[in-house]
Amino acid sequence: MLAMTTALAEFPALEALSPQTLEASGLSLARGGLRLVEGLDLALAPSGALLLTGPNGTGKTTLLRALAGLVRPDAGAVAIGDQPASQVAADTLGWLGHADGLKPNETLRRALRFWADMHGTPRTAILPLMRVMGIGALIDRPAGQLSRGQQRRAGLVRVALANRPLWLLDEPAGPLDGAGRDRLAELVAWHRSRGGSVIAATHQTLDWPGAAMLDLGMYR
Amino acid sequence: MSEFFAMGGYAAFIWPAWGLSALALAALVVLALLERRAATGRLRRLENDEA
Amino acid sequence: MLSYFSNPQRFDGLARRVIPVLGVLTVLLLGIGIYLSFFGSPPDYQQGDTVRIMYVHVPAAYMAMALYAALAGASFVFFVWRHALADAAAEVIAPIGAVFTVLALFTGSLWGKPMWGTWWEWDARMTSVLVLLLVYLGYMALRAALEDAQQAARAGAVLAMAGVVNLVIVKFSVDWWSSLHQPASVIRFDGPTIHSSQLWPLAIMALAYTMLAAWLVFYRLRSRAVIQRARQIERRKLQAARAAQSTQGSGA
Amino acid sequence: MSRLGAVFAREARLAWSGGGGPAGPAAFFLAAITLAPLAIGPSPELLAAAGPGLMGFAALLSVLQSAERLYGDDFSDGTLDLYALSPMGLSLLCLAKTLGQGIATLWPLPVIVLLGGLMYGVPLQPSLMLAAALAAAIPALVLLAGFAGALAAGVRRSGLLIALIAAPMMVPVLIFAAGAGRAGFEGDERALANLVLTASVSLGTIALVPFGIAAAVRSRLG
Repeated sequence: MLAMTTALAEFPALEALSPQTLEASGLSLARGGLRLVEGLDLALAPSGALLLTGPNGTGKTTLLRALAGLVRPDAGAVAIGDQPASQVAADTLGWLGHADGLKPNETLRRALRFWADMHGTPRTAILPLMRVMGIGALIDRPAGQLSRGQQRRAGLVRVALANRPLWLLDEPAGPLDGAGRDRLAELVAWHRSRGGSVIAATHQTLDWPGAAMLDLGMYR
Repeated sequence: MSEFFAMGGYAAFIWPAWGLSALALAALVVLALLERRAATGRLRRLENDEA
Repeated sequence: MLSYFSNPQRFDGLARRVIPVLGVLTVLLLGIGIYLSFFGSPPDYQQGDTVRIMYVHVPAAYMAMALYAALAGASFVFFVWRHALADAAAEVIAPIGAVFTVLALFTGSLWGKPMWGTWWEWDARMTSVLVLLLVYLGYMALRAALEDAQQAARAGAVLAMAGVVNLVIVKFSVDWWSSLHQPASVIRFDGPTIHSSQLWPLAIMALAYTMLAAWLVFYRLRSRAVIQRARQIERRKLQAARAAQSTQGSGA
Repeated sequence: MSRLGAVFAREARLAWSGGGGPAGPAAFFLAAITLAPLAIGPSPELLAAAGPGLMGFAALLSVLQSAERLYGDDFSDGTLDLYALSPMGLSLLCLAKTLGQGIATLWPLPVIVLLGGLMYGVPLQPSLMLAAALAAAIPALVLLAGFAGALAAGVRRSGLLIALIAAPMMVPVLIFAAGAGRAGFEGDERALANLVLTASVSLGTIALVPFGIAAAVRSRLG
């Protein structure tokens, strides 16, 4: 089962999260005129986890982007707490898209410092989180010189640095190796232990304890 | 009749101006009609395949 | 009212009745306009017969601007209320507006040659119409460059609305610019004063152009509705084929 | 306020280290100034009269030349998603970002204009006026290039599309900035008026265009 390679104590002490519920009702999404999802309801309580599965092109990414307020759904609404998602997204969401949002010629130190400052998280939390994801030694390496897996781990560190209760992760484990997936599981466990919740679109099986599953193939 | 076409000596400007306008407006109409015919043809072909 | 016509079937019903009416009006008004332009009004005491070019130039320039205003209005409606019909209208209007702009430029040049002696006079109005043409081309190029129809619609709407603000500032700056080479104090000669007998052909032709533009827009909107239906069938066939292929795959 | 500064500094640093910083636009501007007389002809009076306007136009082209990098990379590497979801308002963020990159890459242009003034035989006073007008115009030029860049982000070879979209919008600031230089050269007392108009257009774009850029970004992220 999950080997707790790093004790929980390794995680930095961040400001407490304000847990949020996420609720989508009667959601219908289309892309390029193609109906993807019709009448979808979804709810996520604090400390909850939800895995979105289904073959390619069934709308996992579009659904995540609609939950984040980046895409306006054709019908239905997304609410975080009791407010529309698009209004409170900045204060409640940690986002990891397909791309990691790293600049090739910018070192991880500078990039993560920038994002820590933007979210008001102390810079002292950067290195511990990088060690949790096993990339502590790469802090002064420009992102362009990292492997896809290492960039993905850096992206996950950025999400953790944002210190927001609701994580939306698009294929978080995509380029990760076995060790990477274990560290991702630990990060998510730590996040959920603080009252945070997570929704992840994924192809691989992620054995996150107690995670609900939602197969989008059924919602066509 | 011919002095009408002379247009007070400005025939070389007036008739091209009107001719060009007629040509442009006619082209707009014809292109719209062609666009419509192509669209309906395409739809009819698809509906026949569907049936 | 707006949401009433956003439903495709209702719009089709409206368009089907409006198009023939507009067609008849266009033909009628053009007939009267042409008659008045050549037989119903005297040559101008200053320009002689070249004033007859004004009867095609001014309506074209007016339509070029009116259609851009319509394009920007439709874009605003789409941007705020997300009506697919408003986006379709904006997309359909653009090329028509561009053709009227080019027509205005050519007829303007043909009118300018006898009056000012040059094929192109960099005066404030003509220069603004030229910039308007660039705005039309920019809008159409942006929509063509974006494959995703949804993004093309939204980005196009943002550009069209920005274009309105820009054209107002351009008009001022071009007026300022064209007055630079003359001392500002001289009152610019502002083209022929319109004699009442010249007003009728001009007004009738402008109305005829407006009816024609409306006919073109409604007619092309109906064609687009047909194209949308065809695309839906094609997409359904594509989806069915992909589903059949994946069940076959998993079944084996 | 620190977030505004953080974005400005990051984007300025990225422009400096990533895209070669000011080298691109400066080299393009120098090339344009060098080639133009070869096309116009060597006669001193013509060059001096055409100099200010020509340099204003070359500066506009230099801004357009580097416009693709303003939002193109951020669109493809996922940064725009993060900026749209950041706790800072997107339009304020786009203002800081665009000005950050713009100033980091375009600051040499007014300096080169002084050099160009000498080459074209434009006296020092009008050259200074043109340099001032160009410096006043840069915020407007780069914000409008940013707006066009955000609309065309992610399009292959979007440089041409950005130029076509931005050109009509740059007409007013080009007229006033080049007008200041030209009026300065002709000793026309409206040189200062042109300079003030250039500055006012820039202030207007700083106030309005960021909202356009934010709307453009959101339209492309959806």
